[in-house]
Amino acid sequence: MFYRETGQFKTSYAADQQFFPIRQDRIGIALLLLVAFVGVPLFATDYWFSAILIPFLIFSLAALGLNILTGYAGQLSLGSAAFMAVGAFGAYNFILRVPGMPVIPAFLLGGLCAAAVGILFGLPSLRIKGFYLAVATLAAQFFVVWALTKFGWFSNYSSSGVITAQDISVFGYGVDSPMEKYLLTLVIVAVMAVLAKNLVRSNTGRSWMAVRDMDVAAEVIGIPLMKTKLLAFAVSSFYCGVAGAMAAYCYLGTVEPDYFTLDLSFKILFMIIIGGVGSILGAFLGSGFIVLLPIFLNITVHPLFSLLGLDVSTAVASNLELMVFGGLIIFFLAVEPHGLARLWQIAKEKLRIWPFPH
Amino acid sequence: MAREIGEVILDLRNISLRFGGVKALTDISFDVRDHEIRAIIGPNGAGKSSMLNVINGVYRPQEGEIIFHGEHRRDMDTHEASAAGIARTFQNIALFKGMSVLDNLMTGRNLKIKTNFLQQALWWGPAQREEIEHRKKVEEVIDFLEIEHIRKTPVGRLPYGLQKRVELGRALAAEPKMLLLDEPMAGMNVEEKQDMCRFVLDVNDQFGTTIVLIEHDMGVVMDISDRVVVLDYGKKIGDGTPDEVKNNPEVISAYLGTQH
Amino acid sequence: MPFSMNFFFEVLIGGLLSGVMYSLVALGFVLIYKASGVFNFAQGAMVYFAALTFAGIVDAGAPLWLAFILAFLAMVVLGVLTERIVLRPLVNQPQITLFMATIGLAFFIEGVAQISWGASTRRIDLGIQDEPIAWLMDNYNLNVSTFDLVAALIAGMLVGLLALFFQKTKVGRALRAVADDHQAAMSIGIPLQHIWAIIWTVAGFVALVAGMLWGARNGAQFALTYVALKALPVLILGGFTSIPGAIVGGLIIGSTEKLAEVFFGPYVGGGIENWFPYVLALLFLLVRPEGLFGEKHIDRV
Amino acid sequence: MAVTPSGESLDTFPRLLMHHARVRGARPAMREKDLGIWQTWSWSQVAEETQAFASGLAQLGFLRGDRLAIIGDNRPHLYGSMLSAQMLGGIPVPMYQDAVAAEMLFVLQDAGIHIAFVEDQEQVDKLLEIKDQCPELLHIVYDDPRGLNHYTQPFLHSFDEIVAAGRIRNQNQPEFIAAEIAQGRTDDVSVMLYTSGTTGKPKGVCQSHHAFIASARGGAEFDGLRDTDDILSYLPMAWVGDHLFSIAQAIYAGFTVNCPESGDTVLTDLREIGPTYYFAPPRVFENMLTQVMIRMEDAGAIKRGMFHYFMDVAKRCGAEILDGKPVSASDRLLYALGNLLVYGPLRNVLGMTRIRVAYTAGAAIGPDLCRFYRSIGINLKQLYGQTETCAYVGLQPDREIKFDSVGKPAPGVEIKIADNGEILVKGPMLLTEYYKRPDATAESINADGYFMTGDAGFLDHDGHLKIIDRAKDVGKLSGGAMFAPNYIENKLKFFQYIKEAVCFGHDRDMVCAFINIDMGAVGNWAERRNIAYSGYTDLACKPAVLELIGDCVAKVNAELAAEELTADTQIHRFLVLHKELDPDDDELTRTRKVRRGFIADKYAVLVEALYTGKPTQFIETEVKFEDGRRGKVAADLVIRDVPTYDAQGKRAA
Repeated sequence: MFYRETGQFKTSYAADQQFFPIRQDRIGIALLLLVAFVGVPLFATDYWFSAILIPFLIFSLAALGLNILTGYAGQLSLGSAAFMAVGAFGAYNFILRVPGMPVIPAFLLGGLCAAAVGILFGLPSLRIKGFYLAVATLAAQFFVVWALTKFGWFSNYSSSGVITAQDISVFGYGVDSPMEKYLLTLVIVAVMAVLAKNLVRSNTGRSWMAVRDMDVAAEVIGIPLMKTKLLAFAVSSFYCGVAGAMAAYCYLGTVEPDYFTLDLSFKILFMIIIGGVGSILGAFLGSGFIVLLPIFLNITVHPLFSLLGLDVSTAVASNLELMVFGGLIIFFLAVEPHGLARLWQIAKEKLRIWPFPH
Repeated sequence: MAREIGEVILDLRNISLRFGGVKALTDISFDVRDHEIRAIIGPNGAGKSSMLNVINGVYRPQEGEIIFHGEHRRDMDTHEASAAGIARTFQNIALFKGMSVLDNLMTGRNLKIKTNFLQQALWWGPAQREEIEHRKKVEEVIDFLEIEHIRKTPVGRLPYGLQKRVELGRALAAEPKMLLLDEPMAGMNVEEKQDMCRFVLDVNDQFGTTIVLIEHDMGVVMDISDRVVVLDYGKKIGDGTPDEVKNNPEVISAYLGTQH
Repeated sequence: MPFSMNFFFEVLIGGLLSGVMYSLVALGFVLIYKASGVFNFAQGAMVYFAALTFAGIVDAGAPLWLAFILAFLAMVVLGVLTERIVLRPLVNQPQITLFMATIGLAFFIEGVAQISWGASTRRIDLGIQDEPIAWLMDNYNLNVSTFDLVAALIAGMLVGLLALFFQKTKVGRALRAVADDHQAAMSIGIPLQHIWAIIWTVAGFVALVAGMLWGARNGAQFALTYVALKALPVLILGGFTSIPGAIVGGLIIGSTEKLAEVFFGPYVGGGIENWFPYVLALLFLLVRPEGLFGEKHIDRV
Repeated sequence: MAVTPSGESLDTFPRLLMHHARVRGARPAMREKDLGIWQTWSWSQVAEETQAFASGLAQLGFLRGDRLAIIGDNRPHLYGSMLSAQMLGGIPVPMYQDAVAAEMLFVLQDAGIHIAFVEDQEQVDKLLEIKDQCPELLHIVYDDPRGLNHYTQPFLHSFDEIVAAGRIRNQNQPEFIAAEIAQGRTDDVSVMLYTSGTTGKPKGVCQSHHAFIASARGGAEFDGLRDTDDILSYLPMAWVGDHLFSIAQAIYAGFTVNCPESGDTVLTDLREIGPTYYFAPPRVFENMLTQVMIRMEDAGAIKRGMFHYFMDVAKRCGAEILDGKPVSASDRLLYALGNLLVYGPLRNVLGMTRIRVAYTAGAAIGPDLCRFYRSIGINLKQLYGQTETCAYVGLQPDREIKFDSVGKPAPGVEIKIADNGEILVKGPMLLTEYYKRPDATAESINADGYFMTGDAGFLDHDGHLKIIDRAKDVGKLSGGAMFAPNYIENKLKFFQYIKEAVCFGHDRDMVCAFINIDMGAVGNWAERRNIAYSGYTDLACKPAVLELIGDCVAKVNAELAAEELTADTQIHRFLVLHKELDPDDDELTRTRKVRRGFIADKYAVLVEALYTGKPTQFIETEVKFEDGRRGKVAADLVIRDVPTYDAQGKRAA
């Protein structure tokens, strides 16, 4: 309805291949960025930053990483949390052990460590597919958490295995308040989302999708399977690693290896299933959904139950959450396997041809 | 200006291929000349697709020798084959279902992409220039195959005949020297077949592409191919011009199903 | 630690016996995988649900036999509902989608189990002594628990029972037909949905037995869901479609993880049985992706 | 006449082109959807390329006064070649691209074509087919080389080859083209357009630069056309309307001509370009409306309800708001809401968001159709003219729209109504002559210098011109009432279910009609009622369809009854034809006008049946298929009686 595309014609391939070929989308995204960078910092409270916005952004980044691997390259992974852990502990150790290590390069180096681990555990993908591969990533999940727990060096021999993120600063500005951390996270996530979009719209992304859709045909047209799959593992783990580092430094402050459990991996998997497999937007939608759902349940279930004269313990609430998560996953897989992103896409298609139905 | 058929560029000698205990191909020799249209025919299960799979390295024969552009080798490798300009289509359409027609065709050009993934992540600059350059080539293929109207449609939504055409397009996008077509006209109606025949002939004619094709429609085979090889139960039973093959008693009996 | 042959055997036997339990869980996977091509990640949650239900009913004062029957009925309901709500809408979806759906199912079942019975650990007492078998202790100085042996026997009987069920009953034969070819199964006049429901029920039964045994050993607790994860490497070793494979795989995983933990673990700080089976499975996959008893799959193009 | 700073007057198209290249050289002159994007030529590029092509043509031996045949779809190179020919003082002769070879033969011979510039292999093949019969045809130049690389004929040249040769020549003789352009005179013939001719052989209408520039200037000033305007050129280049809009006005005002990717993609391309200036014959607007209604039928109940509600609002006040007439505040508010929810999006999906001026001509447009487009905010107007008058006689001024008129006399045009009702016109836009047909020229222009349009009409008291019918087609029923078949046919064609209609009645006691149903609309209607059908003929014979059409005819009768002049010409009987009328079968002209006389002869047996009261009639007809094959279509047609009404709207019979 609000999409008025008449007269938006393209006279060059560059214009045809831009991020948002439709002018209304460009306006929309510009407004969104304006709100995120200016509007939110003006109005949001510390609670909003620390409990909702920062985790939302960080999980979006992790989901983006998993979506690159699972959604675009078609390789199922149950070990996203492990790669986040590598990123977190990697960044911690770089800052700890390299004097004067700036924080953003440390995040990136943490991501690179995760990428290296990702490649290692991605090696089996050359011979195995589908949920067989899930086993390889499970191995990564358990092995990494085990190694980080067992080898004190990683946590600088902290007795509890917990690391405390050092104070950080970017270009001399201290990043202390939740708002500053939010802005740092936002910048990194935005830039990495742009890079991811660039990757998936160029030859790298097409090769991933080719391998995902039909690997034999991909091989026959000259796409090197090994390189393509390992690159997907590397890039995906890099994204998860950076997300892990940011989780440690911008969100949690103190972390232990046991934070990065299989459940966290599942949570990220759920984000992409609900948000949309194979969609950059889906990573954000899924993350937003999963971050907000418990809050939503909290504010709806309690009044609902107390209305019925029932007292809801936190245990029941968290179990309800489990059930809702599980139910939603099944619901989305059955009804809309491409998740919220597809729903948005369908809505957009409808708006573009409004008032016609098809 | 007539099309000139050149030297032998691909020579398969005594190829045998087994899956476990099953013999798919037995001691088959045949050659392909530059610029020709070479048809492989035979009843179902004769080993035709296996033959193509041997040529581009999907299968590796247990015995035999492949001489490609004068180079002797035991077998082909898919990557070497594609790098050497061998492209193909599949009997059961092997398009990338989740991608648009344009993207499918663009994958056909992957071997010609020079930028690395870091440049592609940054996009603006070399990667974009390269992307545009390849887009132009792909658009020419789209124009050639007359599929402008479905350029941005996901291939999964296309009808069968168009999918076949898109798959040919993906192969053509690679600017192949040799094109292997596995039943390009199977399941098409008369009109679609005519179009496909025209495209195959045009490819051969305009770009000088050597074509090896498997086809069931005898009319088509006899019309467009220069030479025909006939397989039956994994063995070669005939080889020659369409007329020679048509009059070969062994071929006739294989097709009519009489006892040997 | 000085290497003692005796100790080695003790660990081995202990490992083999816990391997039997892995086998039992893996069996549930294989049944469902064979019949419907679904890799049921929720098998662990089913074991947990079964154990918790059984323990809960017993705690409420019911005799063991009644608790067993009621818990079994609960598993039947669970199986039928799963078929209706999860499998049917997802029919013809890629395997990987079904797999992810069962992850969702696992979460759902875990939530249901804990809301119904509470999240605390419940003890299960089947009346079997968990004491070393005196005869082995006396003659060979081997510490083998009676309970483990009985559990192994029960598991063995269950496998035998399943084999009979598959070979001798009409339903069993139909199930095997389904495993081979969905079309063929439908042509013999059995609705696919019924077969799936039956299979899920059988898998529920297996989960119940496994849950009772595991629960009696370690208590009916959330950790049971992780047992299911151990079944994954078991299946990779044994092959996804092979019942003997599940048994052998379970024994291998059970014994090697214990041996590795005891003899290799101390050098790296212990706790390696968490990941050892996966790494073992992974290495095995690289050598023989189809598993010990699986069928080799050739991609045709 | 505009004059450049150097004192040169811009009185020929090549001079105008060179002027644009100087003044707005970087602005887009033409675009074409090709290889996925809108390839763009700036004015300076067009000037350079057309000069190169002109030199290349000269190299081939193209001389002053020579005719250049141009055959193909709307392509920038083809448009450019018109200017190339004009630069050399030659005359472009655009021809209908969908004509078969035999039909082209006459024009090629009549115009004495030496060089033909054609689009592609298809056109080359046609010319090769008849080349032996055209000894004067010396060279064929083609634009698209696809499939032509094995053609070895020495007289075949590619566009690129000619342009390359021309560039070299222009380098060596930089003053050549400029000198040629300087030699051009404003009274030179700028183009020859063959009238499709409802009767007899086509005639080449010679129009001078002066005539077309005058028409273009009149139109451009009338509607305020600017160089920022965009037009989508998709109608045949041989048709005078396209020449006026895509060449004369575009080159005069300097706006951008956009060529669609192919005939199949016009609607998509329309949406992409979003022209500001648009032209389409009534049938295009009709089809578009039909499509809108069909597509809305499939919408959900709420959306459909909303659509119809706001369409009613638009019907009530939309056209008035566009015309700036007083409308109540509440209606204005509702209309604004409707604009947000329905009209705006509708204009968008139709590709009409940016349209400032849209014209229709070529046939009468139903008032309701016109009202529909105006009511949703599209400034759709009618114009009137012939090939002989540069399609420029009457124009509807903004805000003075009368749905049943074709507007006021255009600037510079003088209109007179002859005693027999025929419209006579005079002005700068009149043709120079019919090529090699002094007899026809003399016949068409009377002693006072008026061109006889052949249309019957009158000027109303506001000075608006109203067309009744072709002058020679206005007949009389045997009872003496005036019978204007076109008028009735247009009323019938306003129904979405009726595609064509042919009425008979001259010298007879009553009016009867042949109907062609609209396959799309009726097919859709049938599907929604679960009526299965195998094709046009089958569908046309369904009793339910006859019922449907019968209702439409009855409604037309009611309308006819309401007017004194037409009350006696209500349709008494009709039949639905078993095949679609087709230009390939000579039943329609290339511009899709019905050839009533031809049809009456061809289907004499059906006409006979209508008037003798027979309930059914068997008919078999030979048809030409697209691929050139021939076949037969046969059917037993049912003839139905229709109720007629008296002036009070009561059922009379």
